Amino acid sequence: MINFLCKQLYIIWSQLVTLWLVFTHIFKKADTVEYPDQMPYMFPRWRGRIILSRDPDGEERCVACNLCAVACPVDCIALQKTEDENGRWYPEFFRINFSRCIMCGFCEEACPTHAIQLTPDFEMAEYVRQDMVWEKEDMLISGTGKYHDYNFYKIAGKAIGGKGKGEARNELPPIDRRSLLP
Amino acid sequence: MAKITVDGKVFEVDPNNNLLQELLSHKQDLPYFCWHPSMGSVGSCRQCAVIEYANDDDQRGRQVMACMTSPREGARYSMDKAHQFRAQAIESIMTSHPHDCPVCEEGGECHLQDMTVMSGHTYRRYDGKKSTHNNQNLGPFIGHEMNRCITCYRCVRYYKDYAGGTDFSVQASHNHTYFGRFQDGSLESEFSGNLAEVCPTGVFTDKVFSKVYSRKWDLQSSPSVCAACGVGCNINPGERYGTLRRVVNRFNDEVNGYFLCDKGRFGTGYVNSAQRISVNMSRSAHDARPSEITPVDAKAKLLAMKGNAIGIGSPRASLEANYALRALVGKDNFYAGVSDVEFGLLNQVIDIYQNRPVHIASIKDIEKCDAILVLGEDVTNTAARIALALRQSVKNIGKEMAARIKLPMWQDAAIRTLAMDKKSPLYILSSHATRLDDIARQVHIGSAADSARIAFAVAHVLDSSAPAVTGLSDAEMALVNSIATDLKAAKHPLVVSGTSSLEPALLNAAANIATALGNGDQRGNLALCVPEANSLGLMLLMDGSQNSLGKAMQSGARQAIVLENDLYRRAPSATVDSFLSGLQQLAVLDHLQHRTGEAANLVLASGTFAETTGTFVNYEGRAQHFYATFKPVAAIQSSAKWLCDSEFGNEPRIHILTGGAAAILPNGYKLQKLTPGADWTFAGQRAPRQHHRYSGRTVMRAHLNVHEPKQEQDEDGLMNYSMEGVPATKDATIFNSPWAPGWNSNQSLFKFQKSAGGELKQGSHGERLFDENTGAKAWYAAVVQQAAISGFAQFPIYHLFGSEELTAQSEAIQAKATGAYVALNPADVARLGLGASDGVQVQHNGAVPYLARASITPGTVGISVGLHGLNYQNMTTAGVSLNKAANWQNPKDWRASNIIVSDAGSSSAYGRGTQG
Amino acid sequence: MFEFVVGSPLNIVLILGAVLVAAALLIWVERRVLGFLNERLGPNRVGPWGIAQSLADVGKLITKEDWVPPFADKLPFIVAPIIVPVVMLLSFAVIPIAPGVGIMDLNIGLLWVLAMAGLGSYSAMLGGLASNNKFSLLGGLRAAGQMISYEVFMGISILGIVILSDSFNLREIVEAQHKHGWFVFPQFIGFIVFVIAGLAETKRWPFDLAEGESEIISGFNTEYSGMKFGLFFVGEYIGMLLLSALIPVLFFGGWYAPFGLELPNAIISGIFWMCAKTGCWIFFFILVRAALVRPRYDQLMNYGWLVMLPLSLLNLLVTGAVVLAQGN
Amino acid sequence: MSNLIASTAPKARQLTHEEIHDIEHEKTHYPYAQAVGLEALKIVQKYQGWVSDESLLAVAEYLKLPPDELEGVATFFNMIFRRPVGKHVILLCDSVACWMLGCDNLKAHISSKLGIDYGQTTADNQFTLIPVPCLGDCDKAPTMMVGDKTYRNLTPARIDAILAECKAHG
Repeated sequence: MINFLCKQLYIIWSQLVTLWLVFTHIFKKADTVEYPDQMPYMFPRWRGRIILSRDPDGEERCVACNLCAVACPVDCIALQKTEDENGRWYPEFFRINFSRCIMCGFCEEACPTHAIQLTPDFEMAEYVRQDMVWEKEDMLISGTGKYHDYNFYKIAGKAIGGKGKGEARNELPPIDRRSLLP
Repeated sequence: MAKITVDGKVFEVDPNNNLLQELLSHKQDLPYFCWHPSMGSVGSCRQCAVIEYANDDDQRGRQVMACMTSPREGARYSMDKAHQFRAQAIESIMTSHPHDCPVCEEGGECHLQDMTVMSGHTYRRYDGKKSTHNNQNLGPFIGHEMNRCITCYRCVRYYKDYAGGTDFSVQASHNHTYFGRFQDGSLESEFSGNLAEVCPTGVFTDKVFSKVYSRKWDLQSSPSVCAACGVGCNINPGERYGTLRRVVNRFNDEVNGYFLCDKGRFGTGYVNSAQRISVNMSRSAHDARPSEITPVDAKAKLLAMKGNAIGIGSPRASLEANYALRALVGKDNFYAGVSDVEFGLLNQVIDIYQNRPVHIASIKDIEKCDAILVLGEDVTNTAARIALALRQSVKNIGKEMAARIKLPMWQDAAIRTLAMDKKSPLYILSSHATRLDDIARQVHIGSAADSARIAFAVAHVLDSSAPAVTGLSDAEMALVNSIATDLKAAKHPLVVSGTSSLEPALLNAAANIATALGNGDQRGNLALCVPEANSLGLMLLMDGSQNSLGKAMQSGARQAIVLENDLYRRAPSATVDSFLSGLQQLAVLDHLQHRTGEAANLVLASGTFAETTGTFVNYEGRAQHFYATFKPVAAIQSSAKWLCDSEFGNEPRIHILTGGAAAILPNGYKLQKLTPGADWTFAGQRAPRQHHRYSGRTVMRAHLNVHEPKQEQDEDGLMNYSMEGVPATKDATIFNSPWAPGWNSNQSLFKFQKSAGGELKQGSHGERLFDENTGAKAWYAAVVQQAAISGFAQFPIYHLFGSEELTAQSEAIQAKATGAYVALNPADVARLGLGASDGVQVQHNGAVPYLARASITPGTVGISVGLHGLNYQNMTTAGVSLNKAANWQNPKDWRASNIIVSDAGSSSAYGRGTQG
Repeated sequence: MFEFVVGSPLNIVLILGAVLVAAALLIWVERRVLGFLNERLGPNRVGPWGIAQSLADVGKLITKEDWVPPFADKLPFIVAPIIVPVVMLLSFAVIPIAPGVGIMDLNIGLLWVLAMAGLGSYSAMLGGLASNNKFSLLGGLRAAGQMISYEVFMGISILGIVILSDSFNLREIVEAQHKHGWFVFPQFIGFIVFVIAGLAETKRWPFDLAEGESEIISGFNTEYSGMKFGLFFVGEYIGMLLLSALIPVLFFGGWYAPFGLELPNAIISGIFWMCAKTGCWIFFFILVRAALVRPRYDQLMNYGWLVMLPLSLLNLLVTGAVVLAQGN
Repeated sequence: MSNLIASTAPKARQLTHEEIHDIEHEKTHYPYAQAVGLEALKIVQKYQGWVSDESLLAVAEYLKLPPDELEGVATFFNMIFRRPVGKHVILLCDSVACWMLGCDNLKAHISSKLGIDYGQTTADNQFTLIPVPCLGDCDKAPTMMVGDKTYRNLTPARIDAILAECKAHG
């Protein structure tokens, strides 16, 4: 009985402490900021609006490998591969349905060429849902985004215009199978 | 059976097989590259290493390659202990592998990717320079990216040793090793497309697919059957964004096994063609302006013709579509949409299959045969997959020799070395040199009638009760005797013939030989090639009726429904013209616009094989079911659905029509076994057409409307147009794209087979409609009709690329095809006074270019069939007169370089034989 | 007529207006204070400091579609939201604000308040039942059970005051406190029970089980939207205002200033102190909302019948005994 | 089998009578044309110095072998030259024994004297320098071969003499 009463008293005490603690918070500075009067600093790795970047030579980085599309948990990326006359792959179209996108960043993780990147821009509300469907033209930026030096085709063995066989990083010149040398 | 222990687990294995194959049969994940179920072992890639222990006390063991090891009874092996070796082996293989998986067509279904992960080599330590290679242009079908090569030698073993190609080899040595041609140029083999599937990585890729590339997991696919010829290979078409992207092989033990021909693989471009009929059109009179009508109106107009119209069926439409037409117009008004000659020939094929004691040879049977006679059929061009099978059957002599010295059958290199260029006997009787001549023991060039007489004589020699032939020359009798001797000596003799030579006596003679080869319970093997995917299905639906196309044209009908058919390819142009102009109402259902369609008042857009579900009956009477791969635009429907009367219900499902056809066909009940039933589900769900990794569902159509539509429904049942359901691995008939955890490439197939390389767990797809006749031997009279010839005697020449109506409309095929031409002996060329760039005026037809071929008998002319510029149906049996064409200029589509023949340059090809 | 006499039209208009304005303002005050308590800013965009937020809300609610679900019982569905603001306003009639400031000087004022509060439960009950929705039904049932139960202890808890002041008239109760000192001291238990029961009666946090958005969406008002929902909302705030005004009247000396901090004018002083005391209680209720967690429904009922009822009865018993003893 | 109309690819040349004679002679030793292929290439190299595309096609045509297969043989064997070589082919051994005894210095010497690196031919078409893994004369290393003759225990001075001799005779 004493125990019970003690317990009850403790419960009441704890409620009062709670009230007091919460009350003290009224004198603390607000943690929130007055967006949009006061723009918050967004970290570079913030997962916001998706862009497609270009390599240091100014060419589209996307090689239409479809890995972002398959990594996407909400299946909101669709693209079609095509290639130029020199064998360079690029997307014929690249479409993201941002009304489905959950900004998880898996596409960026999956991208082998650093083409698709998430940016700190999070302000992408639209009045019409159809406007949330973005095509390549809407997403392609003129810069390299977060990764400045990477150039997939400079490393990959595939020959493209301006880079023949054996001219990629760490490659020997193409073998002449009729060579006199053993 | 032997018991072995692998890592403590006990397996029952076949000691006659190699250890790798047996472990795979037990669904163990043992990496490999160079081994292929169809090509045996050579032990070159060092990936399937295992440890073999000498006895129970042996703790160290020794490393062996599983593919080169015969399992010993009671032996102990370890896969785990060799894991590190395999990882190192693949690491060295990968040192020069280019960093280009994202831009590789193989990525995502790459055996090398799978094996690299499986072997545990996940991090590249080598940072030295990579060796590189220049690529070759291998023509319109196959792309080449030599940097990716891991020198497993599968390509050259397939292309040269398996498919008999000669223009491809392995060159140089060590890290210079190069797989390619002597010079850049189109691969000549008709089976080059399989390189893309055989290559475990991305050296050889499907160039046609690459233009519209999608990853394997993004392709919506369904089990299907090739519609390009009468062989009925099982294929697996893949669709994305509403267009057909590619075709890959679908394993069927009994039919195509692991390989397809290039026509089947690359010939489906017409499905996406800009010439597709994609709206339904109607007009009041022949010369009025057509206007687009809704599907509902179109169907109403079509069904309004019921009772007044005759129906002309199609050998390239499904059994169901033909049946629906027959049900609509009635049996008496249903006519076969094949030429009158072909009508007779096909009826004859059915008669032989039903009434002669022969064994109808499937491709699997053909590959087992050890003595073959090819009668007047250019199989490479009319039924290519059979030609590939024949190339295997001539290797059986090597297997026999190997068996004699107890060499295991999987010792590929050893058996080849043992046999050298010895081949099982193959005789070819043909009107011109064919692509199989290089493996033939003897080739006889002569008219189809000549060949028939020789063949009748062979039958008589084999069985004296068969009718005899008189008047053969000594040389011909010598040939007859050697054929008969070889066929008689063989364990599995085979006769291959077909309808393409248009000679009825040839079929009779083939039947007589096959009958004569029968001995007790064993029956002679006979394979009769038919021209189109459903030629036999259509003829079986005729149910004995003699309604040929000629009869249809004389029937005086005022209304006609033409199902998937261009009548100008079936009958002389003048006859068709007068028939069509006599019609008041002509309805044409087809995929592509053609001359018959242009004359129609009502044109209905009908779905191709890729958009419809149905059944084809192949050359051996095997009914095979195919499923629509994707749903076309609303205006396009399957012919069967267009023709469905309300008596099949308002929303008829295809199995109702299949059931209707089953009531007519012999052994029709077997059609019900083709599917697990229209309302089949597994765990309450249908099978999915899409891979479980299918991407882009919520955005594919978002540019049109962000609000996603309901998933497409397949009213025919069994399969969903979605990812929902249990992957179609539970039933062979709905087995599409093979995939197993860790096995993303087509090599995962062994997980679904009873034993690696063997039958699918669920059995083989397809039901043979003809029972084997067990009656007494009966003979066809040795009568060969020969009309009096004036001018040149003509014979048809077929082309794999171009002769078939639909595939000829595919871009990839057109790159390998040519326009129409005639082929003449050089002597005749001189006699006609033809210069190098002159044309030939063909009687009843236009002027065409010519080709001089040494193998053609002087006085005869080979006339291309189906190629643009000539109508073979216009020819008469009374011979053809040829003249030099005036003011001739070769047409643009004349590309002689695409014509690959085996007799170029040889001065005389008469009886040309290779050393046996 | 326009004098500060209880019941004069001036009084009626001013009090009615003040209550409505205060209730509307409360919506903003509560959100703002809650914001501060949560280290947020709260609504601050409309007008200076966001003071016009309630206007914006009202504008929004009024312009919303006046939607009645097709499956609802029309008449009770429409009547239900009207009940609660009306009865709460009627309760305000007897609240004494200052000498001469008030609408009614009823001799059974306390009973009137209890009666009106009892009627208020019909609002939630009818709304919940008429909505024809499982969640609303649950909410309605909870509201009815909770309000009727706590009404009992609420009534009993203030009987001690009636005994002490010998009157049901609220003005007389205030006057009695002026004479004897604040009733909160002799009636501490009654005060505690009254505050808790009052919270439950107005369905305020932490006793908002009738809405319980984490379980039953929004309880009895799930199906409500637009101004009908707004009426529930306003009713609730008037209820809160009423409770906050009633507590000073009953326990803290009403309009009389504490510690002799009387302002010169009796009326102004009365209004000021009444408002100040009411404001303190309003703040307290907001603090409770920010700090305390919602009990389970069974806990609520157990607490009511097993703790509050005995406690209030004990309080009554002791008060009665003491008064009897003193009187004798 | 071949394409009827050849593209820009090289055309077969006519084999000389000597070549045909020698090939016919070799044919009598082997049962299959395939096996004669390597010998025929060696014969052509003997007369032509190296195997050009035209020569290779000629052999292929003569033996009725696919050129692709012959190319496989020709490129596999290092001593079949598929590129033009000088009059004298210097095969300098660079395997272990020769390497230990300083073949690198000899190579530098030859290179500086003739101005050619491995695989190159002098401007006057006299010499081609090719490394070879082993000449089987390790006990007399370093060694090299010029034409058919093997030279042992080489020194820069000896090499000068050998080269001069070759030049004089060639």
